[in-house]
Amino acid sequence: MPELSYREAVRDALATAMRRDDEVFVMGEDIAEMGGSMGVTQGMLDEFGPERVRNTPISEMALVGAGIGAAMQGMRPVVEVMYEDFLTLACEQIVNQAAKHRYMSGGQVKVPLTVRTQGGAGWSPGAQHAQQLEAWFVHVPGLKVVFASTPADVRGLLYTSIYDDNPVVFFEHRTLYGIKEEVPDELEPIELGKARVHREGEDVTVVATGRLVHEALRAAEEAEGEGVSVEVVDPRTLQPLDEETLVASVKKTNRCVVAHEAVTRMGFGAEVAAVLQHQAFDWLDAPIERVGARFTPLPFAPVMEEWVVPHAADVLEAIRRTVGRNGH
Amino acid sequence: MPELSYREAVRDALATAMRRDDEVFVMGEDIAEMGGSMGVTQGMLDEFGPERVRNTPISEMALVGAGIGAAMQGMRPVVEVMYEDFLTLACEQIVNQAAKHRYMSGGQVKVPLTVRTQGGAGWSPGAQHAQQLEAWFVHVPGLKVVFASTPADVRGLLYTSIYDDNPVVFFEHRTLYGIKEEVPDELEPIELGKARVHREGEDVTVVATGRLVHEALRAAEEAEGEGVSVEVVDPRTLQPLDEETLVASVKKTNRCVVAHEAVTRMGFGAEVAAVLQHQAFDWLDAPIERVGARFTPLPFAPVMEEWVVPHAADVLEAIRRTVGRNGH
Amino acid sequence: MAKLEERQALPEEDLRDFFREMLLIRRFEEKVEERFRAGELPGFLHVAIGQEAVAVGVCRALEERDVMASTHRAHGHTLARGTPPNALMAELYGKVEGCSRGYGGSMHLYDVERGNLGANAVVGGGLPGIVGAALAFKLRGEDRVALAFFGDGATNIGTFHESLNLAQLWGVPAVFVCEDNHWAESTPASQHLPIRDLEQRAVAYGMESTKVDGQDVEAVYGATAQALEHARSGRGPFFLLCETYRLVGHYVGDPQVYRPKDELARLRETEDPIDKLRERLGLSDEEVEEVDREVTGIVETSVEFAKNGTDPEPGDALKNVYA
Amino acid sequence: MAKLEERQALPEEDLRDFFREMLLIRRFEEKVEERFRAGELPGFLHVAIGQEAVAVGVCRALEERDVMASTHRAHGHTLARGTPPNALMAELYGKVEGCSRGYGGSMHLYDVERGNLGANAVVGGGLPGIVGAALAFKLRGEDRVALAFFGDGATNIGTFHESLNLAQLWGVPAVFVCEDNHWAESTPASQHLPIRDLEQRAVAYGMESTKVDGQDVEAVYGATAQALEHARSGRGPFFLLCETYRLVGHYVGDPQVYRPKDELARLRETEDPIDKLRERLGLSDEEVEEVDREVTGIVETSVEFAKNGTDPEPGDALKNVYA
Ligand SMILES: Cc1ncc(C[n+]2csc(CCOP(=O)(O)OP(=O)(O)O)c2C)c(N)n1
Ligand SMILES: Cc1ncc(C[n+]2csc(CCOP(=O)(O)OP(=O)(O)O)c2C)c(N)n1
Ligand SMILES: [Mg+2]
Ligand SMILES: [Mg+2]
Repeated sequence: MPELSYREAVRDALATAMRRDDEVFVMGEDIAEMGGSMGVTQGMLDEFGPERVRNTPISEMALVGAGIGAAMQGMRPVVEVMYEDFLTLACEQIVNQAAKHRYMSGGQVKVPLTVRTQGGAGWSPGAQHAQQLEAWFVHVPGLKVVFASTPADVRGLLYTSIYDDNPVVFFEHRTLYGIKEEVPDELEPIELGKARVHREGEDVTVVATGRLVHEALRAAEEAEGEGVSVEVVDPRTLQPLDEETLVASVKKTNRCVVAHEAVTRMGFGAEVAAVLQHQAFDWLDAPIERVGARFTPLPFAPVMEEWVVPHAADVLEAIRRTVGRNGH
Repeated sequence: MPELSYREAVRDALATAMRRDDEVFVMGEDIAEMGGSMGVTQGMLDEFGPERVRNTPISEMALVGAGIGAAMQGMRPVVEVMYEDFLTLACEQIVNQAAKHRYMSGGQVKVPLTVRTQGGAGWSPGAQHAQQLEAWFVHVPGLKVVFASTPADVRGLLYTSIYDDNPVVFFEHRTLYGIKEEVPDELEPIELGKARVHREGEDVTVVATGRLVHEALRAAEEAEGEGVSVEVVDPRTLQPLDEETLVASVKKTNRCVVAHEAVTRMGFGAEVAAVLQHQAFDWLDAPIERVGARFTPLPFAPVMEEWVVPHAADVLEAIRRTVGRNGH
Repeated sequence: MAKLEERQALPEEDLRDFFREMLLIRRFEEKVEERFRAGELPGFLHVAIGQEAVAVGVCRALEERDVMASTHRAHGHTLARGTPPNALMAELYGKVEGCSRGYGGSMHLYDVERGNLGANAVVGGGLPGIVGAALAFKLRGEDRVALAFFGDGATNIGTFHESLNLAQLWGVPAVFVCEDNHWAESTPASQHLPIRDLEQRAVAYGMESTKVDGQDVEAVYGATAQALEHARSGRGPFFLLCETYRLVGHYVGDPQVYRPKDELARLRETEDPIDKLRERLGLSDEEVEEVDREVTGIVETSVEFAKNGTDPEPGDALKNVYA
Repeated sequence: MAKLEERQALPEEDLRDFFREMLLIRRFEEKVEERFRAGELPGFLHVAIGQEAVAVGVCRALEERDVMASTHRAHGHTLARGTPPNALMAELYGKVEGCSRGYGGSMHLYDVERGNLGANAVVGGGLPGIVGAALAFKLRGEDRVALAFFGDGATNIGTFHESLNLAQLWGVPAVFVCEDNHWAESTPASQHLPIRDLEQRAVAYGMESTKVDGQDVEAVYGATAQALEHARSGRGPFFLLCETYRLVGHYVGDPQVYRPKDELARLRETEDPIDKLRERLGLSDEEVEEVDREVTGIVETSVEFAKNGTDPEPGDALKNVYA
């Protein structure tokens, strides 16, 4: 099995789809000659040319909207929004148009659009270049939402998203582009709505997304040293959500921590906690602990930024809190 | 005590502030001669003139942004966004600018801006004119979020919001403009971050916002007929959230239902459930039940719309579900 | 406009057909007002009485394979594009037989088979999609044009700017039809536009444009045909400014407190596109009455059809959320 | 530009001061590049080497009571507006002594006392706020102007359109300064603009405009003074187009794979604004070296100052979220 970086894996998913299918094309700011601000599309201009690797003006709303229009004609556009902070400029099109055309038309159209974006702290970009806004889109019926945390996942999930007949908002994490993982020789699509159990355990379930999957795995190892067996589950698709896998895991471990980089308040972890306290109420031996960023915009100074966003140590602490509780 | 409609109460808060203070002005689409699409600002053009009751072009982003700029100069603008669906057009300014200027500048500026908006189903406007998006803004540090459900509340909370030194996103509900309530002779500001207990009860707490406060009160009465004593609490301010009052109530009743009109998935009720299962874990005798709209865009046909959004009957059913559970 | 005058006049037969269509739309809209006042129609309705010549002139110039997107004021566009009055009226009544199966309503009229990609309740909301449709046509080498309607008020929103700019930059076959009725709801152009001549908007993109009398269906048809030709022949998008008049309130039920009463009366006298066409064609009272009887009958039938239509099941609301 | 030539030339003393300021900015930016490469500077940095004449020409024309907003490429604007190099460098090092107290960083430089309302990492993000500041000035009858910097790339975003449109409609005292450096990151104007002459953007709003050689600080100063006068005298906003050149990568560290190598070399030869001013002033090598020594010293000191600055406490992150 070859090893791919997360960056290469994204590129491979795009290129594989584009080779297979003329209806797939990508557009976004600086994705052509420069290969994207994260280098994801490097080399693609050469292979696919400027019509299919479309460099664009700074017009997030119209780009997403143009993607919608092309998608409604049966194409499968992938629009890159350079930073997810800039999704705020395209929300009208994503939320009022892409998510609703099919519904408002009584099923006459499909919108097979993928909006790829990335974000995440850890490099001191300041408050406008690293927000994590995935929770917003989970609140919007008609959208699917994916947040991939590993090279194999990002490859298989992005490919599936491109071929999904619904609009997908696809989140990548800035700090993960360099990580590597073995992936199948041939791209294997990954079904949306299926969680990945990264690590089985008995004492507590950590539901984590994005960068926090890796922090959770680190925390799990440390916890093991303390005699605590941790199961780490990444939902990967936030909408539709694989409630079944999550609930089953918590029914087994009886304890749960939810972890993401977004601020805790009204973050995706709130939904997970609400679902699990409901569906696994009688199985829970302790309150569900939430781990997320502190409730501030992202500060610039590295010492503050580091403290604001969660790391393995925060997950570990939450694990200790939950296993420290007596069951009831 | 005079009786005011919700509509009159909003107007009274605006006018009172504008009479007191030249730094307060309102702007928005069709708020002048027409008095606003909900009639809220009727008569205000005559009293305050076109400079302070500013009719605007259709430019949601620039309006909110202009409000930010004026606020940073020490004025207290109130920007009306006609439907909250159109907040999607102004998100960049609300989320990246208003919420963060103070922080990013290390405390050099204040942004005393109020963004008033309204929404809500029940009149078949279709999918783009009745979404409930308050949850989004609760996820954004730097913003305050208010959702007022009665004339007295909307009057006192709006006034406080105008004089709050932070950006406030202020939600009104379309179907409430006509309801009446006795209000104090003199406008009494209501502190942000304080819940209102509408009705005390022993068996279950219903945390409700907006229109659902009224549905919850109706459900509570019916439940009383069934021998179930219901406490109804409206947080009113979603950020900052009066966790103390909510937690105290649930520690008393041991059961909880959260109800709002927004879709349940990733709605404000998720945050309430996550907080309460954490802080009142040992007191809860049943899972927290969530009541919200079904996971669809709003359909047009009245029979479908009626079925999608929650009513008193849905709250009552949730109450029955939770009291029907054995404690543990 | 110079070029237009060189073109041949339309055959009288076509103009008579336009007349019929415009009157049908008028009677349909009047019926909508009436049924709304009778409390039969749910939701939020905007009629376009006074703007029928734009709807008919533009839509009749489109080829069947072309696509269009409409606005909140969509009934006329939708009928002119060929959606049967029955299907439209059924939609306004929220019935399964409606052109959006009861999911859309007045502000969300779709008829994809007939190239109507949907009305839009968000001002400017449909424009980027039209750029995208046109881009798809261009990428595939299809001989099709995508056309968007929008109002004078919509030229103030960022979506308009980004869409026209992108369309011109990419040279896609799109036509942007501005229905300049001088009002955005209650707000007169003087309060929402910093310029008087909206053709200047196109200058910022280097986009070709024409201004046409939107009350003259023949002129609108001709100008649209030219705009479409421009787009179709690969010369990029086109901005078509139609000067028109809203002879009614912004929404059905609008008391129009903001509008000088005499303005409305005067415009109804001088700017009714149906009167103008009638005069142009020199139609006799009898001829008009005959057409009127026919289209009124069609409209009556559509109400019957709609009322006898099928209500969706409540649970149908869960369908069509995802493909 | 015609009018400008009628104006008196600036006193040589002022131009010498501009020269010093421009060289200070240049040395500061070079130091930023160096310290970034040395791994000392966190975050995301954009320097404006080549664009110093715009920063200095514009900011020096502002009155103390005026306000401005900047972009992601903000160091030059910030220094030219009077923020001490120490405070700026300390910010880039994330120190409490920084002009944003360590909360902002390179893309969020504020100095509100000096009328700098903040740099902005969102393209176009600062423009509406400038309209609002200008509106406040107008409502209060204050004799102040609000000015926004932005790039050629920013003219494609809806925020730009809505902001200029609103400013013109309301006639507020705002000046919009476009730094047209012909690139948006890696994207050349030909790939992001459908027009060649960006002054055409102003036509869509009926806004007065001027184009000026952004490498000629005297011209920039003069044009800005006129623009400010226009705004100040109640004649509404003004669009000032400065043609300039980015003589470096988009961000510090940018390998510029997208840019023809010879373009850069040629521009460095012909379009360096500091060289131009030096020539205009006929400065001797000794004179230049003296200024250089002085400003280089200031920059060195700023690095020392910054390195010796105070790191915030981690928990300080919770401050300043709310007032
Ligand atoms: C983004 C947005 N803002 C506000 C509204 C409310 N609204 C509906 S129609 C309208 C006026 C539109 O004016 P114009 O574009 O000229 O079209 P007209 O109504 O004159 O046909 C407004 C403000 C909306 N639907 N969408
Ligand atoms: C809304 C938004 N989209 C994309 C970006 C990423 N970005 C940062 S600078 C830039 C190019 C800006 O070009 P221009 O306005 O010409 O300014 P310049 O960099 O040339 O000074 C881009 C695309 C951004 N910061 N904001
Ligand atoms: Mg109009
Ligand atoms: Mg540029």
